[in-house]
Order: sequence, then structure tokens, then C-alpha cells
Amino acid sequence: MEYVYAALLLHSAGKDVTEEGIKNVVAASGVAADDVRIKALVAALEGVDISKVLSQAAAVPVAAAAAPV
Amino acid sequence: MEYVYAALLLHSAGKDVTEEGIKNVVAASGVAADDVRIKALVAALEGVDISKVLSQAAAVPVAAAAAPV
Amino acid sequence: MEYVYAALLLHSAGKDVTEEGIKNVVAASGVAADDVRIKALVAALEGVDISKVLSQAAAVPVAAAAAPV
Amino acid sequence: MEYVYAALLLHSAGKDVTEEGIKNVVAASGVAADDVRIKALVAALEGVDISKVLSQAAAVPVAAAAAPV
Amino acid sequence: MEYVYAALLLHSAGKDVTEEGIKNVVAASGVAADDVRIKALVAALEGVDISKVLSQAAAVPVAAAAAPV
Amino acid sequence: MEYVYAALLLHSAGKDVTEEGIKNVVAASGVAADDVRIKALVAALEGVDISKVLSQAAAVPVAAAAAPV
Amino acid sequence: MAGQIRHTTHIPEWKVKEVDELVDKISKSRVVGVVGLREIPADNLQKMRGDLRGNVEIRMVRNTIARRALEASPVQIKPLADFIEDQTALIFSDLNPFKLNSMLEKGKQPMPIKAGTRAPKDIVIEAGETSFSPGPMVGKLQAAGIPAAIKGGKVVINQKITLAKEGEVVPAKTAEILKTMEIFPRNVGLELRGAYEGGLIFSSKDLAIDVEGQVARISEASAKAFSFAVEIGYPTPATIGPMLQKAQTKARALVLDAGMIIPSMMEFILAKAAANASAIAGLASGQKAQAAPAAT
Repeated sequence: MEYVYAALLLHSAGKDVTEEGIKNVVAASGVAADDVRIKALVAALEGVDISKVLSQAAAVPVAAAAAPV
Repeated sequence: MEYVYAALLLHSAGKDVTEEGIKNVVAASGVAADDVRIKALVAALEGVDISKVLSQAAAVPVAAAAAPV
Repeated sequence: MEYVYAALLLHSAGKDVTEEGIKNVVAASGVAADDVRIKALVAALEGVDISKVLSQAAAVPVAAAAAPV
Repeated sequence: MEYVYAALLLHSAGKDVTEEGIKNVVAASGVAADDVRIKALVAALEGVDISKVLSQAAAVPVAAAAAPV
Repeated sequence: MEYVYAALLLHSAGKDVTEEGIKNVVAASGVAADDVRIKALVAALEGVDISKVLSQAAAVPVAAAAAPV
Repeated sequence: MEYVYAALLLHSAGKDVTEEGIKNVVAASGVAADDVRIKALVAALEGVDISKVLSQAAAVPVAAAAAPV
Repeated sequence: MAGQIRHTTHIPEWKVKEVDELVDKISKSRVVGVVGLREIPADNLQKMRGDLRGNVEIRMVRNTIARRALEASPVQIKPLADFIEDQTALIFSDLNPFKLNSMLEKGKQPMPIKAGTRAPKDIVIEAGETSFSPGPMVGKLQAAGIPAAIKGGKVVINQKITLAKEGEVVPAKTAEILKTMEIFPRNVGLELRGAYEGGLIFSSKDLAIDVEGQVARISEASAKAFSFAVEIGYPTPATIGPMLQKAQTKARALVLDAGMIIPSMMEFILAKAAANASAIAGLASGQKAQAAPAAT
């Protein structure tokens, strides 16, 4: 999930989720960034409204998470 | 959430979640890292088994995510 | 479950789930495809709307997944 | 999801989940296999204990699925 | 459980659950059928709507299954 | 499900679950036994520890069965 | 064996005739049963005979005669003689033994329990209002260990209490108060101890129809068979749906666990990453005590 976290970090920091951005962030963690995975991620995120997905995800788990306690 | 994503990125990449690590990752995204918040996060995660917390959190979103589809 | 995965691969690839299709896919994985099991699977799938079945599964786990945590 | 199902088919058939294996299986379904996606998928699976992930995922849906039948 | 499975087999095959039916099915498995138990089973099932019982049994596990995980 | 019930009847009666056994039991119920379905079932049972799978399956229905009564 | 010894002794003519008649009756009946008559009030027995007429015939004969008749009958019926002891009668019916038994059960009459006898089942007093008016009754109830009080001009039992567990000896005080409260824990009537039908001997244990138990077993067996079929991957119209769903769930779990980049799964993947982040954020914001980290 490194790449996904990197993408969310960028999004959360108000930056565009670009190949370069992800690469920099992942590399900063000390692992070698895999270009293929980064390309695949950026391509897959094209057209995805990250803010919307996150807000929907946030809404549901609150309720769902209540039960497990 | 930048700091949390940075911590998860490190954890996911198999690295220790340290102040320095988080700082590097956040900085790589292009935003200025706030030392106090990083310290607070690392302090809070001290002694926490992140993998375990995530595996418990995991059950929910798989399902939760189903709705928006 | 090989045969079921093969059926879902075909479905996911937008292909019809036929005996021949399953046979080809399973064989490509390097195991001998068992005609009888393929026939039984395709027979059971007759009249089944796979997309609908899969979308129903998505809805359920929301609740189900909550308890086990 | 074609690639994931291909990976699961290989795993379920007791084969190693390799780029070549996935490529063959996906191709057998009649769609052109995309090398980049396959590479990304295999990279993501590195270090993942597939059997473990699957066994943890298994418990819920079997039963959950009962109702719609 | 032989007798119960025999009754379910008959029901599933669209046959009436009779003493003779159960006896034949159990005997075909190669074990001696105990007439008293068969009679007791048939007497208890008299007036029971097996289809209804089964549809209720199917519906419940959705929730029930969550626990064992 | 006739064939499954027949297989479980045989197992419950302490007999080996063979094609012939299933065929005999299903036939005794008064329906024509379908070889393809029998063969597919026996193939699916290969290498399966029936008692073990049943005991795992047991957790669900025991609870589930309580409700309909 | 006892019967054989008797054969050597002189048997009065009337007895021989009675035995012969019974043997004939036994041979012509679909079901022959042995019933216990202990403690049945005479009026109840009369009523039962009336209710059962047409379906069931009760023959009250001496045990020695009944035994002799059974022993002179075909070999499969003979074991019924083992059920003859104490106050018994033979009954004959065309109903199957299960129906006969439930008919006799229905004819039973609730009776007070006697001091010093064992409770046939748990004797439970439910909480709630009683029909007693305030007075010495409250004290009597309390003395018997029943938490009674006066509320709103009525004698009320405050909480449910078990006065005697099944099999426990019921003391005189308890028996007395149960009688006063008109709680009759015993069912007294014709007790079908054993029955013969079509070559089979049924004991009272065989005859108690356990509808709930059998229905539960059917449910359990079908649910088990269903889970089993899904688990082994045997496709039938009933199992194929769950099998597909199970495969899909596994595939999704793998995608999420490995963080695979699958275009159709991006929303799931982002949602999972976000949920993971909220779990960690929850911990970080000092909510460790709450086990549901995602909830914040």
C-alpha cells in the first residue's frame, strides 16, 4: 500500500497526485520506488475524485466500526 | 492526515516509524513538516502494534467500500 | 476453486462463461482441466446473472464484517 | 480484476504466481494481457502470504451469501 | 444424522418424506435402517413445512456466520 | 443438493463417499442419478477431509438452527 | 420363564378363556400398548375412556393375565410383557403408536404435587400479580420462600423464582403452597409405557415426538450441507451464487491486502487506506482506550 499512502499524502497535503510526486514521497521513505506501480496507480486514479471517495469512506466506517468494539 | 499517511507509508514499506522518517516523507511531498505534530504522532504510536491495529481496521472498509460502488 | 476463478476471470474480461472458455483458462494455468467439473459449473451458472450475484455480495459484508473484529 | 482472478487461479492450482503465468492465463481468456498491469500486480504480491490473506477473507462471505440464493 | 440427510435428500429430490422413502435411501447407503427411528422422524415431521424450515435456515446464517470468524 | 445430501449420508453412515455409493443413494430416492453431477461432486471431494469441513461448517448452523424452531 | 412355571400349575377355566380372548384381540389389533394407570382418578379414567372411544380400547385385566396373553402371542409382541408392572392395562388401537401416545398425553390432567415426591420438571413461579387479595396469604407465600408483597391492593410476586428443580424432592411446605396457588406440576393420566406395531416395539422414549428437535436437526443438516458444498466448491444452483461471492471476496481481500492497483477497485483501495489512517489517527488523538479506532 506504500504507493496508495503516498498518493493520499500528496492529496492530503493539497498537492497533485503525479508520478513524480509519488516517486519522491516513496523514495523518501527509503525504499526504491517502482516506476511500473507508480504509473499503474496514477493511471488508475485518473478520473477518480479522491476527496469524494474519502468522504464516503469516512461516513460509512464510523457506523460500521461501532459494532466491533 | 499527512503525518498519518507518512507513518503508514513507512510501516507499509517495512521501515520503522520514526520522527526522522515521517519528516523526510512529508517533506518530500513538498509541504513543511511540523516537528511538534510529528513528535506527538510518534509518541502516540510508541508501543502500538500498527499491523494489529490495521488488521482490525481492515474488516470494516472492505465492506464499507462496497456501498459507493 | 480454480474453476470458479476461471469463470470470474472470463466474466471480468467481458467474455461469456462457457465450458470452452473455462477449459482454456484453467489449462493455461498449467493444470489439467477436468471436463466434468467444468460441465457442472457451467450447468450451475445457467440462468445466473453473475454481475447481479456479485453486487449482492458486496452489500452484505458491511454488516457481517462488523461483528468478527 | 482479470489479473487478480488469474493470480488466484494460479495460486489455487498450486502454481507460483508469476508474470508469465498471469499473462498466459489472462491471454487464454481471449483478452490482450497488459504487461504493465501484470508487473504492477506481481510486484504488489511480493512478500504477501496469499493463503493467509485468503483464509482470513473466507469466513464471512460464504454465509453472508446464503440469503440471496 | 443419516435419517435426516435421507429426509433432506427426498425433499430436495421433490419426493414425499415417507417411512418407506427414508428406509430405501438409508438402506441404499449400506447400513441397516432402524425402523423405530425412521417412524419417529416421519411422525415428527408430519405437518412440518420442510421448505419453510429450510428457507429460514438459509436466511439466518448471514448474521450467525459473523461470529465464528 | 441431492448429491451433497447423499454424500453426507454416506459419510454419516461411516461409508466411503464413492461415485457408486452416491449413485445408489440418489437412485433409491426415486430420481435418476446424473453421472456428471456425481463425478463433479466426487472430484470436488478429492483430498477433502469431510469431517473437518463439516465441523467447521457446524459453528454457523447450530446457532442458525435455533431460530426457526 | 415365569410363564412356563405357571403352565405347570392348574389354571382356572375362566382365566384360560380370558387369556384366549386377549390373544385373539392382540392378533387383530394394529397397535397393542401397555399403559400405566397409577394415581389416575376414577373420574378421569372414565372421561378418557369416553374421549378415546372409537380410536382406542382399554382392557383392564390382572397383570398375570395380560402377561400370559402377551407371552402366548407371536414372538415379536412378547417383549411388551416387560412393561407390565404395578397398575397396568392393555390398550388396542388402529392409530399409529406416535398418534396414540400424543392422544394419551393430551388426555392427561394436571395434578398437585405431593409432599416428599420428586418434581417432574422445574417448578417455576413467575413474577407478577396473583389472584389473592391482601391478607395472611402474603405471609404464607413469604414463608414458602416466594418474594411476595402487596402492591396496589393486590398480592404481587416480585420476581420469578424456581421453587424446585427437576428431580428434587418437594418439601411439604412447598407442596402446600403450590396447591394453594393452584399450580399443578404433574400431568397424570394413561401412561403409554410401550407399544407394538408391525413387528416393532416402541418404548415411551421412542414415542415422545420431538418436533422441535427434528426440525432443528433438519435445519442444521441443511445449513451444514450448504456450507459444506460451498466450501468444497461443488456448484449447484443453490451454491453457485455464494461460491462466486466467496471468490470475489477473496480476490478483493487480496487486492486490498497487497495494495494492488486495480482500476475497478480504486475506491475500495482508497477507502481502506483512509480507514487505516483513521485507525492510526484515532490512536494518535489519544483515543487508545476505545477499541474502535476507525470511529473517530
